[in-house]
Amino acid sequence: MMTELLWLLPLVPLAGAAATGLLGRRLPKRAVTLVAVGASGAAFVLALAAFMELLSLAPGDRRIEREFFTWIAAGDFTAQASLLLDPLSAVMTLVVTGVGFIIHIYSIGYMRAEDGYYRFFAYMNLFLFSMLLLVLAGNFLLMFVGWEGVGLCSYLLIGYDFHRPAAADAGKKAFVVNRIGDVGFILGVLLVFLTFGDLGFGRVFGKIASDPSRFPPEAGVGVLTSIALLLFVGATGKSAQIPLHVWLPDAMEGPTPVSALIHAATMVTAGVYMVVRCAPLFSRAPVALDVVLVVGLATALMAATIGLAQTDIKRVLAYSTVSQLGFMFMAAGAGAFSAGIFHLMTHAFFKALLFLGAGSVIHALSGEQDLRRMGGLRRRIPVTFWTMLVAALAISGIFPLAGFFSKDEILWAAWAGGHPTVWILGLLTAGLTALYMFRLIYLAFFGEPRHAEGVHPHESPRSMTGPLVALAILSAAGGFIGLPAWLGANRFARFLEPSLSLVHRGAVPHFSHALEFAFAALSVAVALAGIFAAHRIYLARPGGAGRIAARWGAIHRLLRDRYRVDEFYDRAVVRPLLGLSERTLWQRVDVGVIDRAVNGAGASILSLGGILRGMQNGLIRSYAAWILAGMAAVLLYLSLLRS
Amino acid sequence: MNPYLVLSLLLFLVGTTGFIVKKNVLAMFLCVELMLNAANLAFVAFARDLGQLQGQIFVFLVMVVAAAEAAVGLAIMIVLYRRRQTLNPDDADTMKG
Amino acid sequence: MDVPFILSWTTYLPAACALLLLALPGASDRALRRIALAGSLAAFVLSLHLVFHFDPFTGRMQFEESVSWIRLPAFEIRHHLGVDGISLFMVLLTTFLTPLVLLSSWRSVTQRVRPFLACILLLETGMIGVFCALDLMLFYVLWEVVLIPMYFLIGIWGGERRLYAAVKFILYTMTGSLLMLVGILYLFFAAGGDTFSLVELVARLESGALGWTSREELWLFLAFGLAFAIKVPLVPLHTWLPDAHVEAPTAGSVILAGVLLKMGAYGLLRFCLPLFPGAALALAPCISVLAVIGILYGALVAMVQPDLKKLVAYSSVSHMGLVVLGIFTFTTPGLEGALVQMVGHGLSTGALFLLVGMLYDRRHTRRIADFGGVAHASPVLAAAFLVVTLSSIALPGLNGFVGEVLILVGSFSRSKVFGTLAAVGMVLGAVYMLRMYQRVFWGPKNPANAGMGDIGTREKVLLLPILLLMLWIGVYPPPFLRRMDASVAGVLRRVESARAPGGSYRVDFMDARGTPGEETK
Amino acid sequence: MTLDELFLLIPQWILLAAAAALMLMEPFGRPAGRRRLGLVTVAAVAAAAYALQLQWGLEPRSIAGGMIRIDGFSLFFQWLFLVIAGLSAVLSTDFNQREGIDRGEYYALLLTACSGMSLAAMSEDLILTFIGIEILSLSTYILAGFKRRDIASNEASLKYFLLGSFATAILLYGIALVYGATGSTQYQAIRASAALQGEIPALLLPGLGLLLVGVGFKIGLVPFHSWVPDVYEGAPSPVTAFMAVGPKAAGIAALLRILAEALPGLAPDWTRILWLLAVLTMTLGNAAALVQSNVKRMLAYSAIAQAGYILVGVVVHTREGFTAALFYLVIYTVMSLVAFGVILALSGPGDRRVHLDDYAGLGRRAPYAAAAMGITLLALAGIPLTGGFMGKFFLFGSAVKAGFVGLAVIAVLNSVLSVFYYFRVLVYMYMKEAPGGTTDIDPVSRPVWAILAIGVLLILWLGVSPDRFLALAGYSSLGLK
Repeated sequence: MMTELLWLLPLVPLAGAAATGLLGRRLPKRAVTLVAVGASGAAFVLALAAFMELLSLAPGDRRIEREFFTWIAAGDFTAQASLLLDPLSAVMTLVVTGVGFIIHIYSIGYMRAEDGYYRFFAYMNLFLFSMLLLVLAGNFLLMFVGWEGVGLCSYLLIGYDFHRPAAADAGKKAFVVNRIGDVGFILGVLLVFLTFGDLGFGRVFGKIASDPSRFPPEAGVGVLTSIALLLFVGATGKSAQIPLHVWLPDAMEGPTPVSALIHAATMVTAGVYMVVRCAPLFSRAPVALDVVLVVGLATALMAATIGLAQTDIKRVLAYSTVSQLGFMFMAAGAGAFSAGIFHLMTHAFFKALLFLGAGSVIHALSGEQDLRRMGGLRRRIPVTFWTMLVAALAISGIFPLAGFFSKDEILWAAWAGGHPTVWILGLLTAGLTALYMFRLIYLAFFGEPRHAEGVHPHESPRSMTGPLVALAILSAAGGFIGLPAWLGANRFARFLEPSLSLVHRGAVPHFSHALEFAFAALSVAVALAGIFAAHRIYLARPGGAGRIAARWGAIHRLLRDRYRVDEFYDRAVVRPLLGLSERTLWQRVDVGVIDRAVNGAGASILSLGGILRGMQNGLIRSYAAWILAGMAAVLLYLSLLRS
Repeated sequence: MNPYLVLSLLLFLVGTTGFIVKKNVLAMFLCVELMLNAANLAFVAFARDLGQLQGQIFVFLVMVVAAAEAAVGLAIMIVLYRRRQTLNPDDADTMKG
Repeated sequence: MDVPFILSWTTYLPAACALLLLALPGASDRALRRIALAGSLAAFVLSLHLVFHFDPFTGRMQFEESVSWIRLPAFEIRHHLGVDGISLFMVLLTTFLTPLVLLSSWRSVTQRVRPFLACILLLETGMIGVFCALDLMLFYVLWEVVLIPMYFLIGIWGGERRLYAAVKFILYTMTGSLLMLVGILYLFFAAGGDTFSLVELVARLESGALGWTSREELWLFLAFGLAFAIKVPLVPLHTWLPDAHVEAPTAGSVILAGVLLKMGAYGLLRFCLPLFPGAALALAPCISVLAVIGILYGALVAMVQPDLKKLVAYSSVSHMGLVVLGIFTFTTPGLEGALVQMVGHGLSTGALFLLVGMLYDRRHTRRIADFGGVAHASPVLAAAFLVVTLSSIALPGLNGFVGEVLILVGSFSRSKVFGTLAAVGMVLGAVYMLRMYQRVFWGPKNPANAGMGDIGTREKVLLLPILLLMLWIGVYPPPFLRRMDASVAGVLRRVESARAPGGSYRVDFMDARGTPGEETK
Repeated sequence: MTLDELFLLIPQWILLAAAAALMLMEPFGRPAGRRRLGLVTVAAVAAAAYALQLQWGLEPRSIAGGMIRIDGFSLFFQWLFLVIAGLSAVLSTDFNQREGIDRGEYYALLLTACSGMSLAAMSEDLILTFIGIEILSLSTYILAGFKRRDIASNEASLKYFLLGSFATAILLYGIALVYGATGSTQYQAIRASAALQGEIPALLLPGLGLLLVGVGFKIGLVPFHSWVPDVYEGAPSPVTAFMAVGPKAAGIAALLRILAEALPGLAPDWTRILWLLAVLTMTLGNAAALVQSNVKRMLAYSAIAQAGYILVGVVVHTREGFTAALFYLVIYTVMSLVAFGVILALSGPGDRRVHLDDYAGLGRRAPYAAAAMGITLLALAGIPLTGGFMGKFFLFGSAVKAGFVGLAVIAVLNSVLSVFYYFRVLVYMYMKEAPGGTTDIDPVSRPVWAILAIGVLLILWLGVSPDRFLALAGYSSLGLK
C-alpha cells in the first residue's frame, strides 16, 4: 500500500507548508498548529507504515523505487522524479519524521508567543518536505533538490528573527557556505552523469558493481575518486566539516527547535547520509575514503576542543554537533557505513534532546544563553535536568546508553580498519566530548545560581517537557537496536545490509570478541575520565577553570576564538574578493577601461569635430586654400601615385 | 609643349595664388577672371592645335559667362560694402565653426 | 483549427493598437491604458494559440507565412514569418510580459501616458517580429525597430542620467547591428543575390549549393555575432546595460532584461549557428571564455553594487553569460538549457525589476543602503521578492535551476574547466542576491518604511502569473523542453555537419583565397 | 534645331518664360498679393511637369547637335528639379512674406536655377554642363544673399560667390584640358577618342582631376565643402533648403554623366579618388556635425555627410550603384526638404530660432512639427521603415555586391556617428523640458503643412514600399552607358 503512496510522504508536509505559509497569516494559531503539527505527525505515521511494509518484505526485496514522471529531459540527459525506499532511506525517514514530529510538538510551546508563528511552522514543514525529498530521492539530481531545499529552509529558519542583524547574517552565511559545498555536489553529479550516462542511484551503482573491469577499486585518483571527492565537498558544506564548518555555530541564531531539528538531528547529517548512500562509489575510492576519514577526524577533534571554551550553551552544543558529525564521517571513512548511520540516528536522539533541553533552560531563564550566568538549575527545572543528563551521558558514550553503542562501533571500526592513529585521536575526542558535555551540565545545573536578578527559573510547559522525555527514552534505549556483535547480533547493520550490498569490501581482519570488549571498556573509561575531569575543574574546585584558562592563555584564547577561522576566511577570501570586485573589476575594468574606451572613442570623434570646427574659421581665403590643397592632392595622386 | 599652354598654366597659377593671397574681394574676383582667361587661352591654343573652330567659340561663351558673373559679383560686393564699409574678405567671418 | 496569418496577427496587433491609441484624441489616460492592456492581452491569447497548435515533433518552421514585401527584378524581400521550438517560447515570453509591464506602469507613469503606451506596444510588435522573422532583411528591420521605442522609453521616462544612458544604448547597439547589415548584404550576394530567406539559405548550405571560404565564414560570423554579443551582452561589450537598466523606467527595464537581451542569444541560435557552423565551432572556445568571464565578472561586480537596479543589471550579465556558454556547447542539454534559461531569466529578472519598481514607487530610492527592514512593513512583497531571488539564484524547484543545470551538463561535458567555473557562478549568485535581500528586507524595523504598505491587488495580479510560471518551469519543465527538442536537434545537426571529420575546425582569418570582388581603394 | 527638339525642351522654355514673367510682374503688375508670386511659380512648375510627362516613354535620343541627351536620366532629374523648385517655392512664400523679401526676382531665380540644374543633368557636352552649372550658380549666389538687410545673408552670398566662381574657374580649366586631350567636349566623342588612342592622353588626367574638384565643390565634397556650412547658415532658410538638395543633385547628375558617359575608361582612377573623397566626406561631415548647436548648421554638415553616402553609389559605378544613388537622391531630397521645412516653420521672425535650445520641449509645444522632424531625423539616420534606411540599404548593398566591403563598413560606422547628432535633436525635442519663457510657436500655414505631411508620408512609404521608386531609378540609370 505504502509503496504506491510513497509520494504522499514528502507531499504531506509540503501541503502543510503551503497551507500554513499562504493562509497562515489569516488563520488562528490553533489552526496553524493543527495543520503543521498534524502534517508532521501524518508524515511520521506514513514513514512508520512504509517502514513496516519494508520490514514485511524479504531482505533482498527491500527496495522500492517509483518513477513518477520525467522531470528534466534534454537529449540524453534525463532526470526522473523518482523516489527510492530502501532500508537506508527508511531509517532516515523515520529519524527525520520522528524527531521532526517531536520537535514540532515542542515548538508549540516554545514558539507560542511569536508573531511569526505561522511562518515558523510553514518553514518547518517545508523543511520536512525537503529533507524527505533528499532522503527518498531516487537519483542524484532529485537529491540535490532536497539538498538545496533544506539549505533554503535552514536559511529561512536561521534568519527567522530577521530583525536581528546577527540572525540575518548567520542565515546568509549558512546559505552561502552551503552553496560552496553544493557546487562540489553538483559537479560531482555532473561527473556521475558524464561517466555513467545516468543519474539514478540504482542504475549508477549497478553499473559500478557489475562492471569491475571499468570501475575497479582505484588506487589513485580516478574518476570514481574524483566523483567521490566532489560529492564529499558537498557533504562538508552541509555537514559542517572542515573547511566549511564555520556556518553551523553561527546558525545557533535560529530558534532553538530549529537548532535541534535542522542543525543537530537531521539536515546536518545529510552529508553523512549522502556518503553512505554513495557507499558503493566511495568504497571503490580509497583515497576519497581516506580524505573523508581525515577530515572527519580533524573536524571531530577541532570542534571538541573549541567546545571546551565556549560560553554560549547553544554554541557548545553546536560544536559538539560538528564534532559528532566528524565521528560519523570517520565511520564512513573507515568503511563502516552502517556504523555512521547508526551514530547518525542515536546522535539525532540525544543531540535533539540536548538542544531542546538547552531551549528549555533558555526558556526558563527568559532568554539567557550564557553558561556563566546559569548554575544551580537542577532543582528548579528537574525534568529538563534529568533528561539532559541522560543525553549528556549518552553522548559521552556511557554504557548502556545509545551513544555508547554507536560511538564504540565507530572507534572499533577505525581500529579494525587499520587506522590506530585515528582510533587513539578518536578516543581522545571521546574523552573531550565527555569533558565539555559535563562542563555544560555542571555549569548549568550545579553550583550556585548565577543568573540575573529578577529572573525566576521555571519549568517549561508540558508540550515542551513531553518531547524531552520522549527523546530521553530514545537516547537511553535507542542503542539496543544496534548491539555490537559481541553482545549479540547487530540488527541495525543487518537491516541496512541490502542498501549496502554493492559496497566493495576488502579483506576484513578478524578480531576476537574479547578484544572488542576490551576496547569498549577502555572507551567507557576514557569517557568517565572526562566526566571526572569536568567535575574536578568546574564543580569541585571553584575557579579551577579560570586558573587553567589563565595558565594556558594563548591556547584558551585560540579555542575561545574558534581558531580564528572566520577571521582568516574574512581576510583571505571575503575581503580580497570584495576588494577585487569593487576596486579592480568595477572601478578599474568596467568604469576605468571599458567605459573609458567607449566614452573615449566618442570623445575622440567629438574632438575631431572640434578640430574641424576650428578649421572652419569663416575666412574665405583659407577655404580657398583648402580647395587648392585638395586639388593639389588630387592632381598629385593622378600624376604620381597612379599605378 | 605649346608655349601658349605654358602661359595659360602660368596665368592659372597666378590666378589661384592671387585668390588666396589678395585681401580685397575685388582683387580676388580679378584673380578668378585671370583663371577664366587662362582657360580661354588654353581653349584657343587647343583649338589651334586641333585645327578646330569649336574651342574658339567656347571662348565667347566663357566671356559671356564671365560678364554675368562680374555683374552678379559686383552687386554682391556693393551690398556688402554698404553694410560693412569694407572690401576685406577676412571681415566676412560672422559664420564659422 | 487553422488560423491564417496567425503570426502576423500576433505581431501586428500591438502595433495596430498603438496606432489606435495615437489616433484617439480625447480619450482619458484610463481609457488609453485599458485599450493598451486589452491589445496586449489579445496578442497573448493569440500567442497561446501557437502553443496549443504547435507540433513538437518537427524541427521545421510552423505557422509559416510568406508574402512578397519588396520585389525587384533581381530579388525580393519577403515578409516571411514562422516559429519553431526555438522561437516559440521567446514569442510567448514577450506576449506574456507585455501586459504585465503595462499593468506595472498603471500608476507609476502619469506623464505622457499615450506615447508611453504606444512605445510599449510598438516594442512588443518589434520583439515578436524579431523572434518570428525568417527573412534576414525583415529580421534586421524589426531588430532596428525595437531600438527606437526603447530609446524613447529610456530617454523620456527614465531617471536622472537618462540621456546618457539612452544615447549609450542606441550607439552601442547600432554599431553592432549596422555591421550586421553589411554582413547580411555580403551573405546575400555570396549566396547568389536572390534571396534573404533564412530557410532557403540554410537549405542551400545543407545541399552544398552554397558555401564559403573559412575566412568569409569567420568574418560573417563576426559581423552577425557582434550585434548579438552586444545585445546579450557578452563581456566586455556590456557596459551599456547597467546604465540603460538603471535609468530606464520600470517598464523599460523589465522589457530590456526580460526580452531584449534574449534577442541577442536568440540571434546566435537562429542565425549564427545554422548559417556559420564552421566559424561557430572555430570560435566556440573564445566565446566560451568570454561567457565564463561574463558569468564570474558580472557576479563579482554585482556583489558590490550600491544600486538595486545596477545589481540586477550585472546579474543579467552573469546569467546571460551562462546562456551563451550553453549555446556554444553545441549539446542538446546546453542549447535547451540556454533556451530555458532565457525564458527563466526573462521571468525572474523581469520580476526583479517589477519588484524593484514597486520598492521605488514606495520609497523613491533604489540605493540598497537606504532600505532595511522592509519585510516588517511589506511581508508579502518580501515573500514575493524572496521567491524571485531564489529563482534567480537557481534554487531547484524554480525555473532558474532547470536552465542552469542543463547548461552545466552541456558545458561540463565539453570542458570540465568551463563547467566548473560556471558552477562557481552559482555561489557568487547566492552571495550577491542574498546580501542584497538581507540588506533590503531584513534588519530592524525602519522608520523610513512607515508609510510603505504592502502590495495591493494590482501588484499581486502582476506577480502571481510570473511566480506560478516560475514554479511550473521548475517543477515540471517537460512541456517546454519537449517542444524545443526537434528544433534544437536541427540546429545541432547543422553544427555537427561542419565538424571536419577527425579534426578540429581550423581558425583562419587570412585564408589565401580572396573574397570575390577584391576591394579597390 | 527641329521642332521636335524644341518640343522636348518645352519644360525648360516654360520655366524660363515664367521666370521672365515673374520679373516683370512686380514692376508692372499690382502690388504682390498674398502668395500670388508663389502661386505663379508653382503653376509654371506644374505646367512644365505636365509638358515633361508627355515625354514619358520616348526613345532615348541626343538633340541639339549632340549637346543634350533626352533619356530616362534626364527625365528623372528634370522631374526631381521641378519638384524641388515647386516645393521650395511653397516653402518660401510664407517665409518671404514674413521676412519682407517676397519679390518676383526671388521666384524667377528659383526657376532659372531649376533650369540650370536641368541643363546640367541633360547636357552631353562639357560646355553645356558648364553653362548649366553657371546658370544655377549665378541664381543661387543671389538667392543666398536675398535678405539684403541681413549681414549673415550678405556674407553667405559673398562667400558663395567668391568661392563658387573660383571653383567654376577650376572646372573650366579642367574642361579646357579635357578638350585639349581629346579634341572634343562632347561626351561620346571624348569617350571614343580616349578609347581610340589606347594610351591615356597626358592632359586627360589633370583634366579629370580639375573636373572632379569643380563638380565636387558644387556637391560639397570634403575638402571642397568649406563653403557649405557658412552659406547654408547664412542664406534664408528656404534657400538653404533649396541649395541642400538642388545644386547637390545637379552636381551628382553632372558627375554621373561625365564619369559614366565620357570617362568610363578612367574608372580605376576616379573610383579611387572618389572612394577617398566619399570616406572623407562622410566621416568629416559627420564628425563636424557632432559638435554643432545650430540646427541649420548641423543639417548643413549632415548634408555634406549625406553627399558622401550618395557618392558611394558613384564609386561603385555599377547599375546597382547608379540606381541606388538616384534612389537615395530622391529620398534625400524629401528628407532635407521636410527637415528644413520644419526649421523654417519654427525659426520665427528674423529666422533666428535655429538653435538646439529652441527645440527643447518641442514635442509638447508643437507635437506635429516635432513628429515630422523626428521621423525625418530617424530617416536621415537610416532607421528601418523609413526611406532613409532603404536608400542606404541599396547603396551599401551595391557597394558590397561590387566588392567594396570596406567602404560599406566605413559607411555604416558613419551612420552610427550620425545617429548621435540626429538623435540629439530628438533628445532636445522629447527628453528636455522647454526653458521658462519660451515663446509660442507661430502657426504654420496650410501649404507648408501639406508639404510636411506629404513629405513624412513619402518618407514612410519609401521605407515600407520602395519598389516603384526603385524601379524608376533603375529605369533612369539605364541612360548611363
